[in-house]
Amino acid sequence: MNVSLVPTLKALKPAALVVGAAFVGLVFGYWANATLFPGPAQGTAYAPEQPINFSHKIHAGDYEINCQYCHTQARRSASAGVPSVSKCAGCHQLVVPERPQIRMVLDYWENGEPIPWVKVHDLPDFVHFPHKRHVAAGVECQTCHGPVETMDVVSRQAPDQMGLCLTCHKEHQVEFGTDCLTCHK
Amino acid sequence: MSSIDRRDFLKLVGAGGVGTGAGFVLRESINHPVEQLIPYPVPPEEFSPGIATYYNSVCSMCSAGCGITVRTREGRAKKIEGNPAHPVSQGRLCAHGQAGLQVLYNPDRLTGPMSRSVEGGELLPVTWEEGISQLAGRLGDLRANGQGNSVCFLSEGVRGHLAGLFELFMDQLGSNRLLHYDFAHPQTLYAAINRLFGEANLPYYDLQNTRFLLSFGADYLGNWISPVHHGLGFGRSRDGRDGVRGRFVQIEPRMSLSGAAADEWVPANPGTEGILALGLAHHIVNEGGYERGDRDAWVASLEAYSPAAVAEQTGVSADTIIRLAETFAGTQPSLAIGGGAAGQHSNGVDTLVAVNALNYLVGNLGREGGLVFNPPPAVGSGANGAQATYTSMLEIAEDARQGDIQVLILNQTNPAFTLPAAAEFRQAIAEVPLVVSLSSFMDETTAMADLILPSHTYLEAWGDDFPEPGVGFSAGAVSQPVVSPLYNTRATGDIIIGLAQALGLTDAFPWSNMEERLQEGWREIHARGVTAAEADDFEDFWTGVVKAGVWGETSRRVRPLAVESGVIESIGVESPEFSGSSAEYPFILHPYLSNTLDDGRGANLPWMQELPDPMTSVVYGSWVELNPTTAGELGLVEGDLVEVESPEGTVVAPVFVYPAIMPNVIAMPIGQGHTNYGRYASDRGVNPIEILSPQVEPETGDLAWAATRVRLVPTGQRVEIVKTGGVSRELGREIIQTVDAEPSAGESAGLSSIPVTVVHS
Amino acid sequence: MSFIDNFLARWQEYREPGYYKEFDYAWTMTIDLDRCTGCEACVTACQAENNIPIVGERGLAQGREMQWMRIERYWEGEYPDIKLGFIPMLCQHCDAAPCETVCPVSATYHNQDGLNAQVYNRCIGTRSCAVYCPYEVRYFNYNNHHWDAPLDEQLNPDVSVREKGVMEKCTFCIQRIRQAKDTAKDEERRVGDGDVQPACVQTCPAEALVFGDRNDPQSQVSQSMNDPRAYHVLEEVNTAPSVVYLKKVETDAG
Amino acid sequence: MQGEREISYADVNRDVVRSLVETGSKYYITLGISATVTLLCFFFPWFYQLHYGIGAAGMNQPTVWGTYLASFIFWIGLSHSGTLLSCVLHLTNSEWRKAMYRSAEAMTLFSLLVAATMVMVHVGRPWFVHWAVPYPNQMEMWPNFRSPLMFDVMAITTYLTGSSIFIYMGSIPDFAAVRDRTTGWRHHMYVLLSLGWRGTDTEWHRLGWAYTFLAVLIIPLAVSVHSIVSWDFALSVVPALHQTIFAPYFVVGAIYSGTAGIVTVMYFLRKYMNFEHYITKLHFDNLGKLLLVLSLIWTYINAVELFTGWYSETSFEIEALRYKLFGFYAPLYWEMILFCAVAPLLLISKRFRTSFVPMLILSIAINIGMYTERFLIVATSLSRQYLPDSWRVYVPSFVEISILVGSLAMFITLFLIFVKIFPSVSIYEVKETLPEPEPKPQTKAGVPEWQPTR
Repeated sequence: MNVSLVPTLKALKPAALVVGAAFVGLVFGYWANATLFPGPAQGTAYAPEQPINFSHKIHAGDYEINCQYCHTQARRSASAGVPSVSKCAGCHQLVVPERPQIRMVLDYWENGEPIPWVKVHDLPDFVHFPHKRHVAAGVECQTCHGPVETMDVVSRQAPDQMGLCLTCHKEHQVEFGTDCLTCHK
Repeated sequence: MSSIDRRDFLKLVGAGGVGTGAGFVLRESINHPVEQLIPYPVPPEEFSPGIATYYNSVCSMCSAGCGITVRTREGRAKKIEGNPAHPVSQGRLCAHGQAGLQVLYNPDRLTGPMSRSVEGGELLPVTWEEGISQLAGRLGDLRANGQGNSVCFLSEGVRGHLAGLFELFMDQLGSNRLLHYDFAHPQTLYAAINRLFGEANLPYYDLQNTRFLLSFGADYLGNWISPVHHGLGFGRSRDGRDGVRGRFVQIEPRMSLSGAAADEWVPANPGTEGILALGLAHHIVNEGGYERGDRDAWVASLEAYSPAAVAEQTGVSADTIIRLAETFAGTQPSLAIGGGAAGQHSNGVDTLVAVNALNYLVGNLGREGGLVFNPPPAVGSGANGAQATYTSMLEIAEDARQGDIQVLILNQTNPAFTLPAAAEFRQAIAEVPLVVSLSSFMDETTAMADLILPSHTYLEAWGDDFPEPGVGFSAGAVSQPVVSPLYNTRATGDIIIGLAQALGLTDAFPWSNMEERLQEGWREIHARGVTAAEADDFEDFWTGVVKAGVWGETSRRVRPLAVESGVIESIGVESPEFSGSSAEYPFILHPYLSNTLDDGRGANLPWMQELPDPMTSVVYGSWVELNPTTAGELGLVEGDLVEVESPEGTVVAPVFVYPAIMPNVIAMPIGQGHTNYGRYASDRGVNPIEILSPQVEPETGDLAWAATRVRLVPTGQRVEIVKTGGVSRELGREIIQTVDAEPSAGESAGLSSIPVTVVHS
Repeated sequence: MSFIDNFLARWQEYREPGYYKEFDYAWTMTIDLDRCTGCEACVTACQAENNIPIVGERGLAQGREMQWMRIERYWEGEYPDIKLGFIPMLCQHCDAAPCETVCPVSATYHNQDGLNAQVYNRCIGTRSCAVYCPYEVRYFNYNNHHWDAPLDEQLNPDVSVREKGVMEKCTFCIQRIRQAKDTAKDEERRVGDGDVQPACVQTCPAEALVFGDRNDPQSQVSQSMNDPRAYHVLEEVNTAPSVVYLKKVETDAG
Repeated sequence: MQGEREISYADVNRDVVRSLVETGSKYYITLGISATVTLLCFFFPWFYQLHYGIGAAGMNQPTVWGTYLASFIFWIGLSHSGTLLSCVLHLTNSEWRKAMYRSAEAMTLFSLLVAATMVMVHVGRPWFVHWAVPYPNQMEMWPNFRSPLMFDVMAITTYLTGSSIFIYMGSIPDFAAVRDRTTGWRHHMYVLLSLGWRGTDTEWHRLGWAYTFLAVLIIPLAVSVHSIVSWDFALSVVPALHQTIFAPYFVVGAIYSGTAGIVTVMYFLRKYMNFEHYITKLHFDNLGKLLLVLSLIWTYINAVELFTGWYSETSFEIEALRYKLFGFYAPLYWEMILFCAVAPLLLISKRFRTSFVPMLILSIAINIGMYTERFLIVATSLSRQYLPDSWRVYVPSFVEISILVGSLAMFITLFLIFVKIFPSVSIYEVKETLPEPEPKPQTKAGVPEWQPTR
């Protein structure tokens, strides 16, 4: 009597190959999408194109402008806030106003329009992250935002994931740092 | 591995391709949309993102005039809270006041001026300039030909400088047809107070310090005059004081919110509250050991009101009458208040005179826990100045039919809804050549307008308010805009000023906007000097008042314990007259202001529609309340549709079997039944006002809206009443536990288990 | 091995139910039924503060109300000597809460402030907590709710808008507590009595509601908890609620 | 001695293999219909519900659990037919088990699968349901191990694993047998399934040993599973649910409905798969006796439940009781009593037990009754809890009913597929009950007749 697996496996080979190919394709497709178009979904290295090629490297890096000079809200409020157009114009009406990119900023300023920046770090709506508390606790901006002062184009360095918050909270023994209601609203 | 032939290869490629696509889509599906960070072109000083800012203002959801504090974030109003500094609300607020946000953010607001190009045509958007000039042109012509008096201005009850502005404007036009119309305005109470004490304004009823309150039909916790302040008073009187617990008695044919809160609810035949009051007076004067100079006069005029006689008229037993009388006289300070349906019968004023006379008899005038007389408001003549009564509204309607009214300007008032069909007001409005509405919403009346100049909501506009009745001393508050206007609307005051300027009345109206007008007005107040907010410089004073949201004068007013001469002789209450014969129409209709929708102005607020009626838990709709025995006799159960038929008309509503209403009375809430008031209110429920018979209270000419007889005709149909409650009986489950009397504070704690943490190990 | 150690450590935690030896703050509310007038100001205040959806007539007809705080009414007696009692019913934040034991994903748990926490984004919607709750104060999102623009402008940014399939309930206005703690931390002090009030307590016209920290014996709430009239609704269920009711006083008016 | 007519080993092989390979158009039609119904009545409504939210069902504020949970318990209950019964009978060496246990175990498998899908239908956010499974994750969150629902997840997965291994192991020799009599893709399939079974003594020895071992293991497991399901309710404080009797109550109810389920399935197998000679009066007779006993126990526990409510003397329990007996759902209650307590008394007569159609009708009636019981447990108690002002009646929506029907169709579909893959009557165990035939030299296939070597 024939109990050998070999003929069976032979017979099943084509089908197996097809399934295998499909699976490989699946993985490849996912990976391709993730690498070619890194979106605001979880994951790092998301660097969207901004309306103006603002370089943190020049401002924060080369000229060593303090983060909170522009992101003034960070130490007062939950949201760090983006500098108002007037703030940009404040300097750049004098500083290199002739450069094309700066020109664009000034155009926004003169038309009284806001600059539609694209969010890089986008926490879900059910998360309560007060910048204020973290700044007060002396947490470096770079801890979550990465070495922004070296970036020409800002990219997300840390995955906006719960694990990140927890690790840090535990590390520093934050008071009730692992209580859900500390961060979830 | 054997060689792969072409077909297999294609298969593999196909499979791989499909897989790739699938993987790609999978990743795409978990990607969420890109969000943006929009900075301010110029950062606003007054607030910063992520931090709440609070503005003080005044609530104008009802006529109480509570002070409010509005929480805003990123320039949007998020929450309305009571202003702790304001003497009326003292940091508290009612459901209606909370819902003010939905007036501001209502999806059905009018977003800009509209005009009917041709008679009966469509309302088409116009610019403000066009709108103003259209109206101003018309007014100008009339004024030029001395026909200024053919302009009629109908407003909701407004106070403070806005009211003054209206008066000034109409004077300039040479018209005396300026009326404030509110369905629920306590017209008869004003008349009674005036007759009894010669006071133009209402006194302050000091619930907070009273020890015994007799309320004749006044739903003081529901919608009577100043619910929030009364609520405060109720609470503090209950257990604000050591060892003293205020007690409350409610006398009314249908248990209201106040009736439920009271210690005792005494059902008395509708319209006989005054007679009952005189019954009490009779006992107090004769057996109560009353010896003031005018005793004989009282005895004489109260002769006919022996408890026995009264009992048989009112349906309240003589013992009860005597018991109440003795407690009322014996517990000092005590307080008797009357209003609501009790004041809206053919004998309304007499009734309220009788009720308030009780306070005189036991000496409750001008003392803590009694009746405190208010100084005149700092600005304006108080609320009753230009208040319209039902009769005066009829006159307007008549004039309109005669063609004596060329222009009718409506401000936030909705007579087409709050006047009975019998008044035929809609038809009258149709006769007016130019109807202008300043309303923020498309309500029944505004829908008939030819020109709509939508005004701001109270959260977008400047204004001020001087609570009437006051709280024993003269107080006021400035209401400031808390958000920038949402739509292309304008503040009512600005519209008037704009009109005046378009008419060339610049010397009478030197101000460019309402804010200036206010500042000028408040300069005078500052000049009077006697203020709580001390400030030498006006600017400081002004900013102080705006910041604090309130201003008050420290001076109180003293008034001798006396009544007008001749009142005592004239005292007496006829038995009420009802329209329709009791044979034909067996039931008395007791309409009452809905606790959630007020007189219908709240019907377009989803929160108010969804707020269960406290007594019945019904939401979204109308109902007819029947006593269980009555329902049993008629074979009706909850949800049966019945025609409520009065001599004037019919409405159809489902039955709700209500345990606390007299068998010969049926009650219906006012507020629903809008035909044209936005998506939340339109075509929902019925409006009992429509079937009210045009019975008036003779002295004031106010509508006796509680004096209609009706009959019930079952339709045989059923509907499911939408309500949140289930079975409203405890079934011995001791959910609401009670104690017989206030236990002395010395006793051991009542909690057998103070909630402490359960520790497991 | 760290995972194993981690697991064992957690296992130890789980062997001990989620109750605390003592609370940091023990937030408590007392409700004086002798003062409550049933005016329902608290209900709307709560709805405004906590982004509680507008369910609509159809939803309510199906019995899907969402108001976290509701007024229950109980008639007593028959006409003419009949009484109506009101009782505000909200999450009792029980210290021995049945709902906390049953949630399979710990979406509801007890936190160090004695709050019965509900983490919306963790909830998978088994609805068992609502079954286990004897007070019927847990409300389920049977569908996504919609605010007609611009009503959504009013939504409170400090409170998340719940999606379909999520259970929600009264949080004692956690966002306000959080805010108060934040301020207190800036001033390097503990949250004082009266620093934080839930929307319902803040608005109650009759001042029937009192809120505070019962760990602080001086606080107003501790005082009124010791009132002889204090009691728990459904005491027999023995859930050790953090909401204390004060009995209604019944005297004949004389 | 099986059946009326002498049947030989050859007949067994032939009949069983026929049941697998020969497929009439009737079968395909039935399969087609049941599959379509599954799609239309189960999946479409479910997708609609996923889109709209649980609001598609009729649940409301106090009654947040509905037919979905009732169906869940029902299917779990039905699952107790096969494996548990099969194990008990295996250990007690009862001959009559052998013809029916395979399909009975299949029922277990499939009803468990359907039950699992009901969980997915029940929860509000099924896309997060994996959070109820303990696995290390970056959120550092574990499920709540105190939760009876958590116990459920564990118990059911274990039971599912256990019973699938059990049924598979029992079928290996049969797969081998079929393997040797089939060709083409079937042959290949059975080659894989039979794991190279040769039928040597060692193999038989190990199989027997492992089989018995598993049987012993599964019995307590099966009992615990439904006790745990009952704790979902009993651990709550809801009046009429918070009862110590619930665990035995559920277990008995489960076996009861399960056995009835077997009767139903047996009937159809016998009728449409031509197993008249294998599934005989004897089986129906024995199952009938079992049903009778179970129905009596079940009735007794019901009575006990009523008395606990009555003696409790609290408004809560009394009201719950009153509502159950005379309230809105009373008709359903009495229907349940009729079907599950009264009707089974007919089983006292042997004539009834041994007549097929009546048995079929009764078994179906019993399962209808048992479903009602599960529904009532949820509906009556939840709509009458502690605070009367929050009471509200619950009526299932169309979606719920359709999904219920759909789940039944899904079960049927799965079973139909099963009978074409698994030998639905155990070849070798049936043979054990037959007399040894003279060894034949050769069969047409040129392969020596396979024989059980004992």
